[in-house]
Amino acid sequence: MEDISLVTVVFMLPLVGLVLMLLFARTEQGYRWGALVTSLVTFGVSLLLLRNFDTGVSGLQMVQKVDWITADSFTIRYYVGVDGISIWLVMLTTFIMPLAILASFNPIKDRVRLYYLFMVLMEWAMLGVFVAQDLFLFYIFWEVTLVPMYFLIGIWGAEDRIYAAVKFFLYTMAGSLLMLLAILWLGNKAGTFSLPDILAKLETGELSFSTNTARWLFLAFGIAFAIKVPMWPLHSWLPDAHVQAPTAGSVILAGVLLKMGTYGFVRFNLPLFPEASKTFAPYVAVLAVIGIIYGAWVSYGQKDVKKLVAYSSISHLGFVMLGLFALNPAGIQGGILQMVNHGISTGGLFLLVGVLYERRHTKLMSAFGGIWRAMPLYSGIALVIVLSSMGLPGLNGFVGEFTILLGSAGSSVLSWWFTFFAAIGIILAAVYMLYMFNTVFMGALDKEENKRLPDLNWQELWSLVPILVMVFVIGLQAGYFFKFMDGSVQELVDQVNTYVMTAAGQ
Amino acid sequence: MGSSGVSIELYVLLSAVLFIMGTIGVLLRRNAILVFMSVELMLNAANLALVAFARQWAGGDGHLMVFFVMTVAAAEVAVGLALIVAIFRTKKSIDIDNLHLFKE
Amino acid sequence: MELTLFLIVGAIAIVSAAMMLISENAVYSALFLILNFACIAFLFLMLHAPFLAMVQITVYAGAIMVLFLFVIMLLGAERVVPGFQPRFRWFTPIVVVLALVFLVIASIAVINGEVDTTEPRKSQPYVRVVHVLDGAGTLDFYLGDQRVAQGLAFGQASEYLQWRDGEYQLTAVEAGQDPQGATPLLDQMIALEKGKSYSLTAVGRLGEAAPQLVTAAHTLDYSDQKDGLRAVVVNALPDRLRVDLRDMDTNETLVGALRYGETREFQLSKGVRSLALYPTGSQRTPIAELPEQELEANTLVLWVFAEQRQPDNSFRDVIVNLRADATTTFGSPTHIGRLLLSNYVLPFQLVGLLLLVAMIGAIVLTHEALGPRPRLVRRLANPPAVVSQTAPTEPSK
Amino acid sequence: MENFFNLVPLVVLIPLAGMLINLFAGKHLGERGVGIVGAGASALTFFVAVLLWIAQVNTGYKAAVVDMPLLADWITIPSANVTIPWAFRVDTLSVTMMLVVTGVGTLIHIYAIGYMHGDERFPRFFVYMNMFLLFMLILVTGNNFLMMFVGWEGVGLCSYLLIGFWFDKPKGVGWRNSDAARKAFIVNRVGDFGLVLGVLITFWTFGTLDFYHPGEEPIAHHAEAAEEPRLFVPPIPQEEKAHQPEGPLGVFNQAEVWLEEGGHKVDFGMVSLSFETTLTLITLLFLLGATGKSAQIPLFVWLPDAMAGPTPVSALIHAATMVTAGVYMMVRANVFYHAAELTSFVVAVIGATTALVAGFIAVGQWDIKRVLAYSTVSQLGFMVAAVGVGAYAAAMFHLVTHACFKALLFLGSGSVIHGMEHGHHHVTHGHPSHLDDDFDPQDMRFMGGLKERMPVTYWTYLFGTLALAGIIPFAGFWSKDEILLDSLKAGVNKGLLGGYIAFVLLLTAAAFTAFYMWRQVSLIFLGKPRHAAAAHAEESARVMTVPLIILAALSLLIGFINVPGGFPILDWILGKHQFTSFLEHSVTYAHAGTFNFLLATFAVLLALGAIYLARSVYSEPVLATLRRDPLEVDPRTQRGFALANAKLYWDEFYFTYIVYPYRNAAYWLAQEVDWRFWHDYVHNRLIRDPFNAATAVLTWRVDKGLIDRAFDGLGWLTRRVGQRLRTIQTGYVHMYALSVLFGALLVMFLILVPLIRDWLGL
Repeated sequence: MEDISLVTVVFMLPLVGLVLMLLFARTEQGYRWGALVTSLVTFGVSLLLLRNFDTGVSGLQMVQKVDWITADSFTIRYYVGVDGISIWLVMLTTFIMPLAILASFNPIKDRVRLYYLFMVLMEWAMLGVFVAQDLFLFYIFWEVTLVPMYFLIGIWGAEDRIYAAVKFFLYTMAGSLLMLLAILWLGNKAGTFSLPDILAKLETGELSFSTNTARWLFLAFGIAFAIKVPMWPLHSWLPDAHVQAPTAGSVILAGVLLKMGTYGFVRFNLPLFPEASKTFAPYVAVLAVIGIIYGAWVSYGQKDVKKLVAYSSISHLGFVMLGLFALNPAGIQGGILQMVNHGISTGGLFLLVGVLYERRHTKLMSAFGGIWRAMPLYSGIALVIVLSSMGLPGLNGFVGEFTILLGSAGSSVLSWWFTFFAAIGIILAAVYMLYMFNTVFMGALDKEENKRLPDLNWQELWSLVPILVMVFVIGLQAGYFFKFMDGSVQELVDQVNTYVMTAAGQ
Repeated sequence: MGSSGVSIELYVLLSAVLFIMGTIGVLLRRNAILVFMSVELMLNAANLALVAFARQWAGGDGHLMVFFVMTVAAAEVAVGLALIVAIFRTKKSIDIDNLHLFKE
Repeated sequence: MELTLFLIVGAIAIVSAAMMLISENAVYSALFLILNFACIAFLFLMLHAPFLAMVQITVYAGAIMVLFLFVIMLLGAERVVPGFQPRFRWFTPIVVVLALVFLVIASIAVINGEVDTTEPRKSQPYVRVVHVLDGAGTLDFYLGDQRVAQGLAFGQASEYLQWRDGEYQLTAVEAGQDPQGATPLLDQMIALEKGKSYSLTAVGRLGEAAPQLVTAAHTLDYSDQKDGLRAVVVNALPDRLRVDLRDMDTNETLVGALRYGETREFQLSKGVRSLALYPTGSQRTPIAELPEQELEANTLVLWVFAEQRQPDNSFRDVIVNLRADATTTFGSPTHIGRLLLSNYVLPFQLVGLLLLVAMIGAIVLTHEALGPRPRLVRRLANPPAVVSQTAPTEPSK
Repeated sequence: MENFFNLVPLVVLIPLAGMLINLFAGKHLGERGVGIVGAGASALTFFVAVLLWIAQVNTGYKAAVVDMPLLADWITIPSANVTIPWAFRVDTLSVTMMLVVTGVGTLIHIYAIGYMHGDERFPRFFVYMNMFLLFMLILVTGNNFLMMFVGWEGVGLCSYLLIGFWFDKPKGVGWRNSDAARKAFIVNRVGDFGLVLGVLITFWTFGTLDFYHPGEEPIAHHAEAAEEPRLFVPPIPQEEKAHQPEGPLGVFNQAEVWLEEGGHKVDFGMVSLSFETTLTLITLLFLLGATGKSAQIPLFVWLPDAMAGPTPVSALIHAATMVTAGVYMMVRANVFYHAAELTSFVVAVIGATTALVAGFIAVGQWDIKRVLAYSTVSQLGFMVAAVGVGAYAAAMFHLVTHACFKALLFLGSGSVIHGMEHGHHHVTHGHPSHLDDDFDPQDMRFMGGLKERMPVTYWTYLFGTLALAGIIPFAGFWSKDEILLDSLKAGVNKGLLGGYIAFVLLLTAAAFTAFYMWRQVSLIFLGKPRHAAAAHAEESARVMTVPLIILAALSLLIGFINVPGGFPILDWILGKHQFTSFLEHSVTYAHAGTFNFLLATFAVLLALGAIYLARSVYSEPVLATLRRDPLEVDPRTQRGFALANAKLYWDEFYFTYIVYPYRNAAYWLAQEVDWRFWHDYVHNRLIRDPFNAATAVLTWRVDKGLIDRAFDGLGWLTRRVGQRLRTIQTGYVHMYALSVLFGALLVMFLILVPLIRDWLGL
C-alpha cells in the first residue's frame, strides 16, 4: 500500500466533508457553511495539484492504484491520477463548486440540508469522473453524477422540474448503457479495465481490434458522450434541464457536467480507437459545426434569457468538439482550454441570470431593459462575462476559440470549410449575445418594477468576482494553461498518428 | 521410536469418543460451569485429532492449529467465566435453563 | 509396548472424562478434567508433539482449570445445580441416540481409513545441511538470508528445519563471519519442493576441488517401511571417481559405481551390518569401513563418503554416518516457533488480539456485574432502542 | 537612446492606469479630477510617444521589439509550435500612429471635459475613452497580427460602449443608441471574421504571426535610396541595414524571401496552394476586415449610425483614429498587398467607389454629424484606394492629415450642437418646449447664421472645410493630391486598370467633397438663424474652443510634413517628402510621391468650382427661408437628392435581405423546428409517450396483475411459516445446542453417505 496520492486526497475531500456535515452539522446554516468550507478546502488542496504537477511529464501523475475487484479474467482497480488533459477539468470542478454553493445561499430556502449534501456529493462524483483512470471506476462515477443532479433539478427546479429531471436522467442513461456494454466488452478482451494498461497493450499490439469492432466501440462510447456534450441533434434535454434547474444546478451542469462528455471523447475515444477517430472525425466535425451555427442561431430566437444561454452552450461545445477532432495539438489543446473557458463564462452567465431571477422571478428578456441604470455593478460584471462568452480577444473565450480554429485550419483530417463555417459562428455569437445584452441591460429603464432593483449582495458579488478574475487570467496568460496540457496532448496526438501510420503501413 | 506402534486411527477414534462425551456434557449438564468444562473437553478432543493427523503427514500445520485452538479456548474461558460470574451475581444461579433472557 | 501405553492412557482419559460428566460436585469434575488433560498431554508426547504437551499441561491443566476451580469456589457453586435433570424428559434419550449415531459415523469413517478422502496436503520441505567440506573449519550456513546452521564442524549435520518451498541461495562462510562481508566458501542456488526433505551436503576440498553442494533429497515419510529402512549415500571423495558400497558379511554390493558428487537412495533391511567402501572394480583394500552398524527399522540413514584431513595434514577417507530422522525436530519448539513466525504470523497476531479483547471483555463484564448498576444482564434482557443518526428527513411533496 | 524604446509598454499602461483610476475612484474624484486623470493619461501617453519618436530619429530609425512586462507569452503551445507573445513593435509606422492617436486623442479628451460637462456618467465616459486609447495603442504597437487583433476588437468594443453611451436615450439619431451600437459591433464582427481567417492562414503559411522577429529589420526594397530627411532628423550617419536577416523570419521578410525565390508552395492540412494564391487569399480576407473597421463598401453602414454617440467619440473614434485602423493594417501588411495584384485592384476599386458613393450620400444629409460621417467614409475611401494603387505613404499621409481636420470638423460640429442645445435651453427655459417642435439640435435645417453667434467655431470649421476640400495650402491638399497623383501614375506608369478607375472616381469624389462641405458650412453658419435656438446659440467654453484652434492650426500646417518632391520653393525649404522617407524605414513599399503642377491645379480648381457651385445653390436668400433643400426642389436634381437622402437604400437592402430573414429564421428555428418539432413532437410524442404507454401496460397489466399477486402470496406464506417457526425459539440453551448437534451430524452424514453405503454393503 503506497502512500496516499494527492489526487486521492483532493478527490476524497468532498466525501470527508459530507461525512463531517452529517455528523456535526445541526442547523441549516451549518450545512450551508459546511458545504462551502468543504468545497473551498477542496479547491485549496487542488491548488497543490498544480504546484506538484510536473509539466515535463506527459503521462499520469500523482497516481494511486489499488486493486479493487480481482477476478482471474480481469481486474478492476481504484486507479486515479491526473495528466495534462484532466488537470484543468479537476481544477475547473473545484473552482466552480464553491461559487455554485455560495450562489445558492439566497435562493435555496427549503430542504436546505438535503440540498447541500447533494451539492457536495455532486462535487465528489464529478471529481471521480475526471480522475478515474479505470474504465469501470469512470463509469461508476459517470452514473453517480446523475443522481444528485437529478434531485437538484427535480426538487429545487422550476415549475416543469420533474419532466426535465426525468428527461435529463433518461437521456444520459440511455447513452451510458451503450458505453457500459462497450466498457465490459473492452475490459474482458483486454483483461483489465485500467485505461493505461489497455493503451499499453494496444501499443504493443498485445491487444487489437478489427477495424469494424473499433468503429462500433467508438460509436458506443461516442454516443454516450455526444448526448452528454450535447452534440446536435441530441441536445433536446439540455434546454429543459437548464431552464428548470436551480441556478447552481445550471452552473454545475454547464460548468462541469457537459465537459464530462467532451472529456470522455478526448480521454477514451481518441486514444483507444485512433483509426476510428480519424475515420469519424469529419462526421463528428460536421455535427460540431452544425451545432455551432444552429446553437447560435436558435439562441438568437429565444425569449427566455436562460434558454438563450443554454443554447449558446450547444454552440460553444460545438467549438470544443471541432477542436478535439482536428486531431492535432493545437486543436485538442484549444478544445480542452475551451472546455474550461466555457465552464467559466457560461457558468458566470447562469449566475447572472440567477441574480435577475432572484429579483424578478422571471427570465423573459422582455421583462427587463435598461438594467444597467438600476444595477451598474451587476451590469458591468455582466458585460465582461458576456464579452468573454462571445470571444473578445484578451478574454478567455477568444483564446480557446482561436486556438481551436488554428487547429482545425491546420488539421490533416478536416477540410478548410469547417474552419470557415465555425468562424461564422463567431459572428453569430456576437449577434445573440449582444441582442441579449442590449435588451436586458441597455435601452430605457421603463418598467416600474425594474427601477428599484437592488444591486448585487455579497454572496452574488463574490460568486462572480472569481469568475471575472479567471476570465482575464486565462485571456491574458493562456500560455500558462497550455503549458500543463502540452506533454499529454502531444503524446495523445502521437498515439493517434503513429497508430494510423502503422495501419496505413500494413 | 516413531509412531510405529499405534496407528493414527486409534488416536482419531479416541478423540471422537472424548468429543462426543464432551458434547453429551454440554447437552445434559445444567451447571453452566460444567457446560464450559465439557466444551473444553471437546476442544481437547479436536486437538488430539489434529495432532494425530499432523503426525501422519509430517506437517507442522496441525500443531499450529492446536496452538491456536488452545489460545482461543483460553480467551473463551476468560469471557465465559466472566459471564457466568456476572449472571450468577444477578440470578443467584448458574443453571443455564434459567437463563433464557432472550425469550419472554 | 507403545500400543499398550496408548491403550492405558486412552482408557484413563475416557474414564476421567466420564467421571467429570457424572460427578455431582463441580470441583470433582474440574479435577477429573485436569486428569483428562494430563492424559491428552501424554498422548501428545507420544505423537512427537512435546511442545504442545508442555503447553497442554501448563496452560490447560495449569492456568485454565485453576481458573475454573477459582470461579467455582468464588461462587460457591459446587453443588448448586443437580447433575442430570434436563428440563424435558425426552431430552436425555435423544442426546444419547445422537451420541451413538455420531460414534457410529465417526468409527465408520476412521475404520475405513477414509478420514481424509482427499490426498493429504504436502508439508513444507525439511532442510538440513551436512558439512563434509574438506579443509574447512567450522562453518555457518545461510539459506537465503537466514542462518540454518551455526558453527557446524566437519562431519556434522544440522538438525532438520521446516522451510518454505522455493528457490534459495545457500552460502557457507567461516563460522561467525558476516555472510555479506566475507567471500563465501560455497555459494549455490537450490530449489526446495514441498513434501520432500533435503540433506544439503557441502562437499569438495578447499583449494583443489571446487567446493560444491550435493543436494540429497529424500522423504521423511517412512510409514511404508514395515521392517526395513531407507539409506541415502553421498560420494564426497574428490579423487575417487567411482566407488562401491558393499556389505562385508554378505559381500553384496549395496551401491555400485557412485560418482563423485553423486547421491543415491536405496532400501535396506534392518539388522546389524558391517559396511565397507571400495573403488569400483577392485575388491582388495577398502577405502573406508563402517563396522557393526545397528540399523533399526523405520529409520533413514545418511552415509557420506568423505575424506577427513588429519592433524598431520594427511587424508583419511571416512564414512560419515548420520541419522536422518525428522523426529528429532518435528514438533519441537524451534519448529513450531519457526512456523509461527513464518507461515502463521497473521493468525498468530489475530489470536493475540483475540486474547487481549477477551481479557478486556472479562474485566468489563465482571466489573459491570460487581458494580451496583447498570446491570449488564438487564441490559441484555431488554436492550435499549438504538438511536441512529440519519440524513435530514426526505421532505414530503 | 535605444533604451527609450523600453518605454513603449507605457503607452498601454498609462491609459490602463487612467482607466482603472477613473473606474474605481471616479465617483469620488468629481468631474474635475476625472477629467484631469483621463486627459492627463492621454497627454502623458502622447509625451511617451514623442519620446519614442525622438528615439526613433536618433537611432537612425531602428525598429525595436519590446516585450510586455509582467506578462509572459500569451499563447504558447510548444507541441504545435505556436508562440504568440505580448510584444510591442516600435518603428516609424507605429510611432506615427501613436503620435496621431495620442495627439489628437489628448485634444479631444480636453475638449470632452467641456462637452460632457454635467453628464451623469461623466466618469464612465472617460473610463471608456482611456480604454479606447489603451486598445487603439495595442492595435498600432502590437508586433503580431493577433495582438493587433486584440486592439482591433478592443476598439470595436469601446466604440460599442461609447455609441451606446446614452443607452437609455429612447431615440438618438435615427436609431436607439443601443441598437446603433450593436449594429456597429456586429458589422465589425463580419469584418473580423475575415480578419480571423486571414490570420489563421497567415499562421499556417508562415508558422508565426510576428511582423518581424526581434532584431530583424525589414528588407529595404525602394529603388531610390531614402533621401536624407532634414526637418525631422538631425543629420546623423545612417548605417547600412542588413538585407537578409538570419534566423527565423517574421511574416513580412519571410514573404519577401519566398517571393524572390518564387514557386514556393504552402501546405495546409488538406490543400496545398502556391504562395502567391495564398497571399491573395490572405489579403482579400484582411480587406474584408478593413472594410468593416474602416467603413468601406459593403460594410460602411454602421459608421453613420455610430454618430449616435457623444460627439467627442465621433471625433476620436469614428473619424480620427479607430476607423483608420483598417488602413493602418493594410499599410502594415504592404508587403502582402504589394505582391497581390488582384487584391490591390479590388482594394483600389472598393476604396474609390466608397469615396464616391459616400461623398454622394453626404450631399443629401440634414444631420450635421451624418454629413461628416459620410465624409469620413469617403475620405477613408481615399486612403484605401491609395493602398490599392500602392501609394502606402500617401495613404498614411492622408490618414494623418485627415485625423487632424476631420477631428477638427467633428469637434466643431460638437461645439455647434452644444451651442444649439444651449440656445434651445435658453429659449424653452429648460422645461419641455412650448413653441415647436420636433427640434433636433443636430438638424442643419434649424441652424443658420451661427457665424455671428459662434465666431471661433466658425473660423476653425472653415479651416477644416478648406482642408477637407483640398484647397492649397491646407493639409488636405497635399495628401489628397498625392493620392490622386499616385493613382494616376499607377495607371499610366504601371498600367494598372485599378489606377485609372481609382483616379476618375476619386477626382469626382473630391468634387463632391468640396460641394457638400460648403453646403454644410453655409447651412450652419451663413445666412440668418432659422430657429430660435440658433438665434440664441452661444459660443462654447474655452476648454472646447482651444482644442479647436490647435486643430485648426494643425490642419493648416500638418500638410507640410510631406511636401512632394519637385514642388517649387517649399521642398527646398522643408525638404522633399520627409514623411515618406520617415515611413520608408518600416513601410517597405512606401515610395515618395512627386509633384505634378498640372494635376494639382486641376484638382484645386475642381474643388473651388464645386465650392462656387455650392455657394450659388445655397445663396443667402435661399438660406433665409430654407425648409427643403434647393436640390430637393429642383426637378433636375430631386431624384438624385432623394437617393442620397435615402442613403441609396443601403440599410433597407441589408435589412430586407439579411437581417430580417436571419431573425425570422431564428424565431422559426427556435420556436418551430427546435421546440415544437424536435422537442415536443419527436421527443415527447414519438419517444416519451409510447414509452409511457408501454410502461402503463407493464405496470397495470403485467406487474400489478401477475407479479404483484404472486409476490403477495409469497409474503403471506412467509408470514404464516414465520408464525409457526417462532415457537421453536424456546430460549433454552440446550435446545440450541441440540439443534447444532443435529446439524453437525447431518453434515457428517451427508459427507460420509458413500462410505456408509458401501460399509453397509449396499
